[in-house]
Amino acid sequence: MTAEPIPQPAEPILSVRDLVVEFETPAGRVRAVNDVELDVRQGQALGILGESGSGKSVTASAIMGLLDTPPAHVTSGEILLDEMNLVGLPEKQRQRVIGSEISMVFQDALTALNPVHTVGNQIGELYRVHRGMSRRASRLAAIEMMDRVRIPGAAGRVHDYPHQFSGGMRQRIVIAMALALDPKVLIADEPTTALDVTVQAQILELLKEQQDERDMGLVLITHDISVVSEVTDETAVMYAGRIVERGPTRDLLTNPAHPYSRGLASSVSSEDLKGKRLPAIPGQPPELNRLPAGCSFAPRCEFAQPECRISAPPLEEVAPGRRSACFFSDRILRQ
Amino acid sequence: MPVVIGATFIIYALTFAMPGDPVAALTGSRPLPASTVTQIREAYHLNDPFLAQYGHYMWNLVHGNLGIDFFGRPVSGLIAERWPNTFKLALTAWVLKLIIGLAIGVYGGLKHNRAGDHFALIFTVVFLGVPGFVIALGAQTLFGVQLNWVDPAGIGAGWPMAYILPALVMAFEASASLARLTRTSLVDVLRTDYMRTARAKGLSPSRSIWKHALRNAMIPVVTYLGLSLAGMLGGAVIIEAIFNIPGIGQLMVQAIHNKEGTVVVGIATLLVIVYLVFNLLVDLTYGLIDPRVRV
Amino acid sequence: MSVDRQVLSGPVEDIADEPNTWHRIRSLAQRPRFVISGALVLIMIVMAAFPQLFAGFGSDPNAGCNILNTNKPPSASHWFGYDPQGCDYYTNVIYGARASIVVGIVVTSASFVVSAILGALAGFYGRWVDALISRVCDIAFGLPFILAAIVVLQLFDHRTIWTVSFALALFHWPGGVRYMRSSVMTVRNREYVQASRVLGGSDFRLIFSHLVPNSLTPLLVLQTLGVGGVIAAEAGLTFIGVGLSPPSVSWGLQLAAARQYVSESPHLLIFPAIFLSVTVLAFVLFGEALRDEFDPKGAS
Amino acid sequence: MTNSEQPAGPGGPLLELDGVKQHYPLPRRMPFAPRKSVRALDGVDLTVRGGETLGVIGESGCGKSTLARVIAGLDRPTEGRVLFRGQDINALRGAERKEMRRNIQLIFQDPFSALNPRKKVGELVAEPFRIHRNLLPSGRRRAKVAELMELVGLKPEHMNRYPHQFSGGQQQRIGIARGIALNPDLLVCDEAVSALDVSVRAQIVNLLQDLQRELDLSFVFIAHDLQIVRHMADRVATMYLGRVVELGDYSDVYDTTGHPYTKALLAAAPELRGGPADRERIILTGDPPSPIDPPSGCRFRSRCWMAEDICREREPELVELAGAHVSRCHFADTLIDRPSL
Amino acid sequence: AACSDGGGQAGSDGGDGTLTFETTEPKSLLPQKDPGSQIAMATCANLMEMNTKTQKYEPLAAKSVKSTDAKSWTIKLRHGWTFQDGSPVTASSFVQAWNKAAYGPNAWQGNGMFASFKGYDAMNPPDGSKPKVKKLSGVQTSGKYTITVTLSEPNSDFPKILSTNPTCPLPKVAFTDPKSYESKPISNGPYKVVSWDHNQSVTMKKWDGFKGSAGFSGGATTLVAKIYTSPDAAYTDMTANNLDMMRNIQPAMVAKAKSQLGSDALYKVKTESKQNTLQFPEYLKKLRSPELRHAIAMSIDRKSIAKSLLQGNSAPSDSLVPPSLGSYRKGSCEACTYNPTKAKKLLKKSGGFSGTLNIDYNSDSDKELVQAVSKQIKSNLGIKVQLKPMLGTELQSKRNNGKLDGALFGLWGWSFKSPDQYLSQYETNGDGNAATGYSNPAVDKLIRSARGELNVKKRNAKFAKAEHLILQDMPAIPLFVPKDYGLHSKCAVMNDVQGDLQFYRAGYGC
Ligand SMILES: Nc1ncnc2c1ncn2[C@@H]1O[C@H](COP(=O)(O)OP(=O)(O)OP(=O)(O)O)[C@@H](O)[C@H]1O
Ligand SMILES: Nc1ncnc2c1ncn2[C@@H]1O[C@H](COP(=O)(O)OP(=O)(O)OP(=O)(O)O)[C@@H](O)[C@H]1O
Ligand SMILES: [Mg+2]
Ligand SMILES: [Mg+2]
Ligand code: NI
Repeated sequence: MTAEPIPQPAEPILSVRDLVVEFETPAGRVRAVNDVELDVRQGQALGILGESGSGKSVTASAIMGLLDTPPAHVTSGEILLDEMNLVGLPEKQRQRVIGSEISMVFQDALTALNPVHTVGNQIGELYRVHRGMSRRASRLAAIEMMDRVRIPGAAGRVHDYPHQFSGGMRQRIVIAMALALDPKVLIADEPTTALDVTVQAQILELLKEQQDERDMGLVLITHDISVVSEVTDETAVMYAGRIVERGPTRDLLTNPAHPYSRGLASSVSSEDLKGKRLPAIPGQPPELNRLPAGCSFAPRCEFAQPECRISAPPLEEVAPGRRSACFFSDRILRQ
Repeated sequence: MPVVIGATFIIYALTFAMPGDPVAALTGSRPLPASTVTQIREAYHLNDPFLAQYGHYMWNLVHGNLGIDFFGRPVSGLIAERWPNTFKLALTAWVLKLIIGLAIGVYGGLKHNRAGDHFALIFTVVFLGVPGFVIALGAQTLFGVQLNWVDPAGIGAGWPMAYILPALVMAFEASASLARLTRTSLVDVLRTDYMRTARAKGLSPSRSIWKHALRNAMIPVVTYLGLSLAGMLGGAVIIEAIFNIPGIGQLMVQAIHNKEGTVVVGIATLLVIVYLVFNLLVDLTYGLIDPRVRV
Repeated sequence: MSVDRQVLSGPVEDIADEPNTWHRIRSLAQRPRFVISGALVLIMIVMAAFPQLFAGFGSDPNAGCNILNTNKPPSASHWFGYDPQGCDYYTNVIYGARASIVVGIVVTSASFVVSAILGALAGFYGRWVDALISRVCDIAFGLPFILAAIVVLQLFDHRTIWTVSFALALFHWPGGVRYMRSSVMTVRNREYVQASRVLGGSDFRLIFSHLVPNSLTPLLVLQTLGVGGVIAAEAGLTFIGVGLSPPSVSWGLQLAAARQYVSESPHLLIFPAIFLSVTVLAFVLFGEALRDEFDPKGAS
Repeated sequence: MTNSEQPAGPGGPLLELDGVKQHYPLPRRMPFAPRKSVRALDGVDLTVRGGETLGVIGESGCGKSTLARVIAGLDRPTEGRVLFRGQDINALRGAERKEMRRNIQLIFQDPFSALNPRKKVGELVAEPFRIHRNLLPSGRRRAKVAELMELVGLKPEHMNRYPHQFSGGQQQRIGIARGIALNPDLLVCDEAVSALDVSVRAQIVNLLQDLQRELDLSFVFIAHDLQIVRHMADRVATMYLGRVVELGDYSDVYDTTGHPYTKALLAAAPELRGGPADRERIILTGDPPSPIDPPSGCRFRSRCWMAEDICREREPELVELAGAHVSRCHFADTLIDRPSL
Repeated sequence: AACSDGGGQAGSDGGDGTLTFETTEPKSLLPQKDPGSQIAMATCANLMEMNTKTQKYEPLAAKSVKSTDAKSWTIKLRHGWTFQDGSPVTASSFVQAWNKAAYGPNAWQGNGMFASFKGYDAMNPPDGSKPKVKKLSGVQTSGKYTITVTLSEPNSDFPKILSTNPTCPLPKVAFTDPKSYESKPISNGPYKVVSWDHNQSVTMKKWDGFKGSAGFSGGATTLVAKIYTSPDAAYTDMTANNLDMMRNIQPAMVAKAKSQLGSDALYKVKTESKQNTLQFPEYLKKLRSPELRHAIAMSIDRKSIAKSLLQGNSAPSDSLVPPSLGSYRKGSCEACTYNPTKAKKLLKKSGGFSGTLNIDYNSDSDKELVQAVSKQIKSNLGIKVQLKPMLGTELQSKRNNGKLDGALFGLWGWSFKSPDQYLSQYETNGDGNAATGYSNPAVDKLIRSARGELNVKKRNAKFAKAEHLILQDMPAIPLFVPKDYGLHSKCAVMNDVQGDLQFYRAGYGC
């Protein structure tokens, strides 16, 4: 579906600039998100790819303003939603935006729903709080929303509790909640990781379909390359709190410009590799409180040169629409 | 049922094993005349072997007869006279404790690891650490004698005035554990994903706490609450003494002092049953607030 | 067994420093709760073990008394004043720590062990073992504590801190069993327990090597919260006349005796009450700190 | 090699499952109500040959983990037998049972939760030798632990650390070290790599393959990730609602799929499609039926797009398609004939 | 000020003549069943009573109580007295009540008061068998208003016995409908029971039909016995102006009351009627040596304890009877003077003491005092002393069954003022003898003859002689004579009758 080159719409609805998030820990301050920049455009899906701990969820939470301060601090950067800077927005105003203009789907649907309230109540709450609807009206709206995410017999199930639904159904309900108020941007943080293949396919289908239907921006966070390639138009790869590469999904996955993206893309097994060793990125991701100086990927990088250990390469344009943070992007692209 | 039988059996055995001779305690300085002793021992089956005594007691019990004390007063009457007092006291204390403990616990949980939390901790621990009678006497002197807001002793004023002070003291003493439990539970709940969801829905903090956090936080607390009411019903001896509330606790202590087996076992059986009933209520409440355990 | 190094798919990065002593001390310092409460508990324990270190007026709280000094208020030379027997109250309060703290610790640890074991058995085996243990607990819950204590205490000729501890411990454990049982039931199905079983580990091993250590924390917190209650229960026994008796000294005895002098000689009440409260506070804080400490993740 | 037993001949059956059923009774809803049970496994026949890797796929709740537990002897099947080298593992007692334990090991999905968080890694890796005391003099234990840790790519110096101080991949290595410590013949990997990051997953997969080669291990490899299963497995079994519905060489199952369910699974996995247009998407509708009351006849019929009346009436047998490739579908032949549906 | 604003309904309000006093929940309102009951005292007019004004025993319901040999007594009743329901008080009202109380199997608490009556043994066979007779053979009526009583042995205290609760009369209804009678008794005394609110209060009203003189009654028109489970609670109520009278208050409370309520609120009982002793059971061989007992007696610094711990609210005792009794002779207990050096010497002479001296006592009694005494013994004699507090039941059964394991710390008081009430403890099988089991034929003889002596002087001399003999063996060490205090509000004017503080006798002063 992303085969055609995308005509670039001028203005992104959500754009993140130079976002830095730090955590207070017993071992000192750690920088979990470092100078992150992202753009989400209307009707487009942005994938964020990266290993566990690379800062994907923190970025998402920072956008939604869900980080607990302390220990988290957004030390710099701006998050522009339709020109409105969410960083430093007064609490009341933020509450108005969160959940309606921009909303989020979490990884674990089992725990993301409150076990003691009916699902209808939980969806309807949004209408009551943000739209001031009556109990009755909000229930009807909830039923409609459940219908939209294709929960069979929605009217009969509004009064059920989350534990009465299967995992896939719960994820649908979470999605229904996120879509209830027609947000401009939907952030989905690993929405399918906890689900098995068949259900995963259903959910991805649903997300994609809803995105198209509503023409909203979608941020899809995952560490699953195939999911990214399936759903998204653009991809950002994160490593140790930084965006190391950005670009149109197709290009980025077929011809990565950063050694890390390259490692990721090639470590996926394919039929040809049967019986052979998989190409793996050696080593372990670094811990945030002891990031190596310079490029944080350098210790695992086959291209690393002494200079990589001295200064961190900036995220620069390496090809039209492609940005990468590596001194050797050109060389890698050419290979 | 097995619990009731087991408990009465053990209690009966314990009373049987208690030091002293109940008949000897009936008199003052002069031993009772031998014939009197014989008479009493026969009337109360005190000469029978233990199992026979117990069997006799249980036989009467299933026939609704709790026996009589050494002064010929029916035990059921003694208990019936005092039970309402104890019940009023314990229930009032329990409700107050609920309010105080939950308030402090919720406050501490919300201010987790910040100054407010520490303050709540110290507040509760002071009540845990200072002996109950000190607080009771202090409150009695201050509110009963100095300020004269309530009668310092006795239940002449009836509910609620006569019960409010002792109940408050009991409540404060007992609220510490509740507060700690609530706090821990709330801290756990606040960390859950669905609380994050609530915030992601753009709910105000107060709404997300009232609507989403509290009910979940109460789930582990309910068990404790139910059992603590059962405990309060049996465990207010010192408070009853200080505030001169004629209740079960006092009766029990007196009966133990006089080694009046029938009274002791009667009360204890009642308490065991109460305990079981509350256990049941807890289970029901559990189902009420946690849909996951509903059948 | 010989396998080439090539099995390794890459070098393994060093991930964390060895937790050396210095590191530990430094991380301790970052937890003032632990340090303060730990220090307090330690002081209390030392006080219980070696009261003569603290008591300035002789090594016997009953010596050097003068009946003519009854209840004299605190003064420069006798900070805490005198007790009704005309003994230095400071010495008495210090010595009182022994009985109270021994009772507190012995009862708590005894019931800790019992409830840990019973709770673990009930939680692990379930079915009739669970039913049996739970019913026994229910019965023990329903028993009037005073009655039971009286009966148990009369088994002994002399009432010492040990017999009092024994009697209290006998009826203190059932509460813990419940906690332990439910936390064992959650841990029972954890994979590391299964993992050990796959290796052929015996039930004994599963319970004591894996289940118990991982489910103790809630019990630990409960029990440290209960230390104060136990110390108070000792006082309560004294109050109804079946606890310790003089010349033993304990905070419980002191508080019970102080009751009738509250308005005349408040110092009799204040000092043991302060000590008792501080001890309870220390134990509660210590329990919470211990929980953090025992949580292997807490350190990172 | 410390293995005292005769290694099984290549290709000979190491493990056999013979009509294994595992039913978990449910608590009664009402007193005296009929007792229901979850039919987690409902008649499974499988064999694992020495040195081979059997892949098991299927959606959540189909009984994969139960299968792993039954094989590892954690659960005693309600019916049927699990034969290890011809011996029913649940009939063994005492020393023999212990010996069986030694030979079948299980590696869990979540590496962290499979490690006791309160034990140091050294202790954890040494635990097998504590349980099987006679295998190794206690003096040699430390050296052996160091050797094992090196074998799986960990530094022996890290023995004194706690599991949480390792990354997920490293934790899984610890689990593997424990699993191979006793030199087993069969390693059951229940989603052993599912929780790991892509880059680390490749490392662990490589490690497992290396170990298999070096130590002559057989694997039962359970995974969601169809791509990894294809990479690892010699043969693949598809499970649905407690039953094996298709079994065959990996290439047969993946390429000439003989069961609509397998087909749907493969179609749902984006990674196998290579590109959006490569394979048709079959999105299965609805949830799998409850294993408490499975549908009559063919269990898959409620979600099958090919279902006909016969599916309701009669449960299909495992029919041989080609060689060892079997499928439990009335229309298996038609499916094979039209590889792309 | 109790006159200002009373608290609850039972409070003491100015002008209406209501007085409240402290009591525990009565086991029974029958005087025979609860001999110490203040409520029974208020409602019953006995044959003899102490007159508040004269402080002498005077006939009340009786016209006269006479004997020539102290053995057979003739009691003449006043005519025209009635019970509160109007039924007449006759000889049989008394005799029937006595027979019922003296009949062992009824197990009435007042049973012991009839022990000196002829025929008591037949109604209470010592072997424990069921008695065959239901009547005291020594009690006869002649006509409606005359009772003759024959005692088994002469006893000049007999008229005093007639002032105690167990000898109260009972009306017919008490026998025909005992159950309802017990909850609302009808008697012949100055007050009548109006209501009994269980565990809270018993309300009594002044009875107009009472025919006794002012010296036999009090000033309150309404008397309310408020029920407390502990004296502390009563005290608190006192400080809150909700209670008018308390008695038998503990030494520590005396000090407290002085500062909190002012010394005006304290009423000091004029006659000391109680005594603390340390008693030695004769069956304990270890403690048998008189020298040892003397040594112990000497080792106790009674003066200091009395002054400091007891704050002067007790006096050191130097006799086996309190000083208020006629037989008292100052310093009759020579070993009761504090002399640690001599005590040590005596101890040595007695062969020393190894092992532990146990002191058994009721855990409800004054712990601090026992502890102080034990400390004195311990530090001045250098022997091990172990305190053994026990519950009442345990202590009493041990005492009555001869199972004590050490010295017994006890408090003794009289039922009526007579040396006999104290010295009978040392008479074989006498009242209170169970504690020590002390038995000395010479003493028995002296006491018996003193009892039969009608001449007061001679009688006292005989008792004194007996005391002298007893003290040589020292079965009990005199310790203290506590001063008895009552507490009262401004409205209550307390007075005691020869050491007995009876609430119903209080005057109303508002
Ligand atoms: N409350 C916190 N305190 C300290 N560090 C934190 C906190 N929350 C997150 N971090 C750190 O921030 C880093 C980024 O975490 P994040 O959850 O964003 O990772 P992720 O990319 O979403 O990983 P995953 O794929 O596992 O979800 C991690 O190293 C984590 O340790
Ligand atoms: N101890 C048990 N008691 C009752 N039911 C059980 C038990 N263990 C498993 N089940 C049920 O058996 C069925 C199969 O479970 P199993 O864990 O084997 O599935 P799975 O294929 O491993 O799923 P997943 O992919 O989610 O791990 C499920 O419906 C599960 O709920
Ligand atoms: Mg994440
Ligand atoms: Mg599984
Ligand atoms: Ni007045």
